[in-house]
Amino acid sequence: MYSKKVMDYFMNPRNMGEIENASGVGTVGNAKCGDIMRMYLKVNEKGIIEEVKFKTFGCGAAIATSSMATELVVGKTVQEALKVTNKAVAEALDGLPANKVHCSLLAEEAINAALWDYAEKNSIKIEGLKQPKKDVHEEYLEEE
Amino acid sequence: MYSKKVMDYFMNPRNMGEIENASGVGTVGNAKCGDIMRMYLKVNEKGIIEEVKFKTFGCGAAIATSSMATELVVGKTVQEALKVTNKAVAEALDGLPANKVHCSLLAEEAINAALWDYAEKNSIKIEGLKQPKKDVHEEYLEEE
Amino acid sequence: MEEKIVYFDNAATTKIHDVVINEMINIYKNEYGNPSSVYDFGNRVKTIIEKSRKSLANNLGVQAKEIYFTSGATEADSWAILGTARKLKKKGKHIITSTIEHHAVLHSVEQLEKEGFDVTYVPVRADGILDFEEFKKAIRDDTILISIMAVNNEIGTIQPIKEIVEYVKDKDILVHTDAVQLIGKIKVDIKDLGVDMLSLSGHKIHGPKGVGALYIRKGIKIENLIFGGGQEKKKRPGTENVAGIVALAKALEITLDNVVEKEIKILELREYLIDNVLKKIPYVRLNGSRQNRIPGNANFSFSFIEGESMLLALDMYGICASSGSACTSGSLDPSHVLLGIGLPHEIAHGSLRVSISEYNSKDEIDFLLDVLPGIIEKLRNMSPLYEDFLKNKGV
Amino acid sequence: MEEKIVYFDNAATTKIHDVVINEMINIYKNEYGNPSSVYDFGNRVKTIIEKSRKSLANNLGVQAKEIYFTSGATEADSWAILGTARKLKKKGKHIITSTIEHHAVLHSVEQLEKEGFDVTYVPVRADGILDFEEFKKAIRDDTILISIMAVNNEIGTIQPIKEIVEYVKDKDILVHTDAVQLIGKIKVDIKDLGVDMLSLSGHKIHGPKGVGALYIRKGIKIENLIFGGGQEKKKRPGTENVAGIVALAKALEITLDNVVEKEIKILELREYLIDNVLKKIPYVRLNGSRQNRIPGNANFSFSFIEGESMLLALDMYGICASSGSACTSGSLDPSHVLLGIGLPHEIAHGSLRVSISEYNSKDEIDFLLDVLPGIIEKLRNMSPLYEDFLKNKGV
Ligand SMILES: Cc1ncc(COP(=O)(O)O)c(C=O)c1O
Ligand SMILES: Cc1ncc(COP(=O)(O)O)c(C=O)c1O
Repeated sequence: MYSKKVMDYFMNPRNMGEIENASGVGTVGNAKCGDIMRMYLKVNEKGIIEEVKFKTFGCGAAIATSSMATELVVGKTVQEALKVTNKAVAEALDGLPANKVHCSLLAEEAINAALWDYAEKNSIKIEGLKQPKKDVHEEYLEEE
Repeated sequence: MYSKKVMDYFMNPRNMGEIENASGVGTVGNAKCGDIMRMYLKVNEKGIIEEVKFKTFGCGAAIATSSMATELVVGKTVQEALKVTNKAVAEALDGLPANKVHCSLLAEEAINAALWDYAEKNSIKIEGLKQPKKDVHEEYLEEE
Repeated sequence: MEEKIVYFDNAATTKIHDVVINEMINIYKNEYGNPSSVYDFGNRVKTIIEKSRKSLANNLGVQAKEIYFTSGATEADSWAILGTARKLKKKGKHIITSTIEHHAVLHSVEQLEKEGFDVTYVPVRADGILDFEEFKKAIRDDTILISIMAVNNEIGTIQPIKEIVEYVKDKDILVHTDAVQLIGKIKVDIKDLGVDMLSLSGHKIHGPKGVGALYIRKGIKIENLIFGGGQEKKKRPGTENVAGIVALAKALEITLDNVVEKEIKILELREYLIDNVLKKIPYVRLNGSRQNRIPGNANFSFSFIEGESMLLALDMYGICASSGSACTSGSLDPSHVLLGIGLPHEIAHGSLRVSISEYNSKDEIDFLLDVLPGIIEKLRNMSPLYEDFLKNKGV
Repeated sequence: MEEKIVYFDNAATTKIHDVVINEMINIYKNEYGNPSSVYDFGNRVKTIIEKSRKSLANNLGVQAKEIYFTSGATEADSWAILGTARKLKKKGKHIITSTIEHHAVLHSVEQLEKEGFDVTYVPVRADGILDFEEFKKAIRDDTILISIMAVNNEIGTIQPIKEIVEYVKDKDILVHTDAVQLIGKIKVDIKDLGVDMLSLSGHKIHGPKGVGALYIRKGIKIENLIFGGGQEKKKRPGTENVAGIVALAKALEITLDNVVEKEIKILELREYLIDNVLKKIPYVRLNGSRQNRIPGNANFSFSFIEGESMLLALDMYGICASSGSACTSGSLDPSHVLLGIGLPHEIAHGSLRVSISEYNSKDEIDFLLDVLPGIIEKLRNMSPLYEDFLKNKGV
């Protein structure tokens, strides 16, 4: 079902955990759909994401995509992080089964939500950043 | 499907053939249903059936039942022959598959038809003998 | 090449008995004739089928002519429900089922709704047993069919089929039961159970996939689902799956052999598992009545974690188990059965079904008990729900 | 223990290729996991199924996702016909088929007649090929479906499917073909054939009984026949007959291997048989076009005798053949196909179908040619019809 890479990131998730006094925290998804992702960001004064941590309630793909997403954004500027798409996450994991693509979308949204939180807390406007939808997951499902 | 006895009477039919100048000949069944039986009887002056022969167009059961019927009536009086039922024919063959029971009925009717012919030719009335139905076979099918 | 797996998903499908495989091989190699043929090489295959039908019927306490072979229980359920309703549509338009049926039943009655029938879905109690009062209230003058499963496939709860039959015995209502998860667990006497129709499946009783049967009580006429030649008295045409039929009958025979001893052993394993899981792991619940459940089934909900990730982690140890039902995997909905017994979504998502068969051992249960607590802990540590829970608790 | 039978009933069913049996054994022994399960032991079975689907699709020139596995061609035919008509009932109520279809098609359209549809049965010519002029006349504005078989199972005649598709290509009419007797005889490219739906069966191509497939062209939506879980994209639910699916794909692959050479050999055997039967036995006719027929089929009518007795007599020599179709044995009606080509009842009753496969040899044909004349003569001598005939001729 899953690629070796997905299984690796599921079994040995990188950057799992919390960040105390994070610059931004975002939580997306809902229990109804069975996936909740939370992202913690630490952004330094140069606007570079120094540290990312995640916590995820969800399937193997949800855990792997969140972990992969943290790796893809760490070290990047906020602007660069915004450009990390769900496709990039899925590709970095050597692909996802069709019915699990929504997990990568959720990871993208989690990053976005954490950045939104960071922007709000610091009253800064980040170009291209959209307000997190209340429930990205369900909307995705309807589109299907 | 068939008992050993049926197969034996099918492969080695007893009394197959014609009787020249028969005392009575009866033909029953029709090509539509796939069975036609013809019985030849030779009845002697004492009213005893001295010889019986048959010809049959039909399935294995049709051939075996006609053959068995000839054996069951030969040597009998006309009255006794009338009492040979289809059940007796089927039993003598160690039974018939459910969908082949009509063959034994046809054999009974063939004997009856030959006796009717004998009675008509000799202008005698045989107690219990009924005029052969035009098409016993089809009627049976409708009853089913 | 036998590999080491620890197979705890016997409610999804089962290992085929070796004897059953050998019987199939014999059919494939030596008895490939067409059962409908005149010559002995075909005709004797008909005899083989009828012997199997007789054996299956004997083991179910019914007559051979009341058994119709199908391609599985999904077909049997669909046939029983659609065939009965379509046949009786002039008599009535109301059908009763439960909220925790298998999709083969649920989606069949949904189809009937599209065809103009009215369906009542009777709820179950928190313990996963049919709410009998609600069931009684559901009965109407135009009710033609009741279809309630004998044993639920996810939580193993045993439904009161005999009571249902008893309750409607003076009414002109047909009763069908999906007995897929019951057959093979005890010796079922269908006449005693009293239902009019009953579905079963080969691969749940150590037979192959793709074969099942529908029992239809003598005298009951339902519409065909499939149309064609003269097989199965024209009611279920199609060249017979001979190897499957032989295997189904043989599988039931072998599975029922010493069934009481086997089920006692299975029950002991399960009770040992449940006791230890409840003892070793916090924030867990057993789903469904502990008493009124089939011996081989244990179904837990572990709070704060999601089922699939648990299964994947178990799979790393070669342990096969399930979450919800196998048929709905790939879907995002949590089990309708767990929601049906009143679980909230996030709890329903964290379920684990361990289904035990005669092929399992105590060592295997111990192995599961060894690895499971660590897996649960690891996943909880990853879970934002657990994080929130601990914070709220003030930890 | 191999016994000596001479098997000439390959249109009824076929010997399973050894390789196919071995593949099934492997599935039964080692791959009994549920394809819908999360863990690898189940999930890898899903991969096995998808590999088989791909292989089957490749060998038919279509996409994997256009293949749906069924319990056989009877189900596939029923599904295609009932599923299409019920789906499109608001669009139109008229269906076209032929008088010589298999009962899986005929009884399905009869069911549709009961559901309010209108069916036209296009006749065939004396050579057993569809009367194309009548076919053209049958088309109406409200025609929604045409179901015509690719090759007839009794007389082996090849029907003009491509021409049918071509003729209605500008019309909004779906075309289904029962290709059970075509598949495996040549490499069929369904895209080239152009039909919208096509049925096939495993046991006619040296695979097992109880598995088949329906090709449904991408984009076409038909109603389910069976309702349940998520298998086959929810269109044909039920736990998959994994061994059957693997076997079906493998059987087609092996059967198509060197198919041209095989069929040339088969054709030579058949022509040799026909030449000699017509030469050695009087009052015989070949049923169906000699040119437009599938290589393995020969169908004779011997005047004055009935088919079953011929088969029984042949069976005494271990020769397996058929009369009419196997499915209607036990019935008293003569073949609707032979009546359909205009034979009178008594001639239709005396038919013999010899269907040849790659496993037959010239020696076997010679053996048949040795014993058949004697059997025919013996039965004719027993026949009152022959007696009358000879008397009328003045012999
Ligand atoms: C309760 C129940 N009913 C029906 C089915 C369907 O059976 P099958 O897989 O034979 O179609 C299953 C298993 O999948 C089941 O557990
Ligand atoms: C032309 C044709 N269609 C359909 C069928 C039915 O196939 P199955 O036996 O797989 O149901 C057969 C054979 O029985 C056939 O020859």
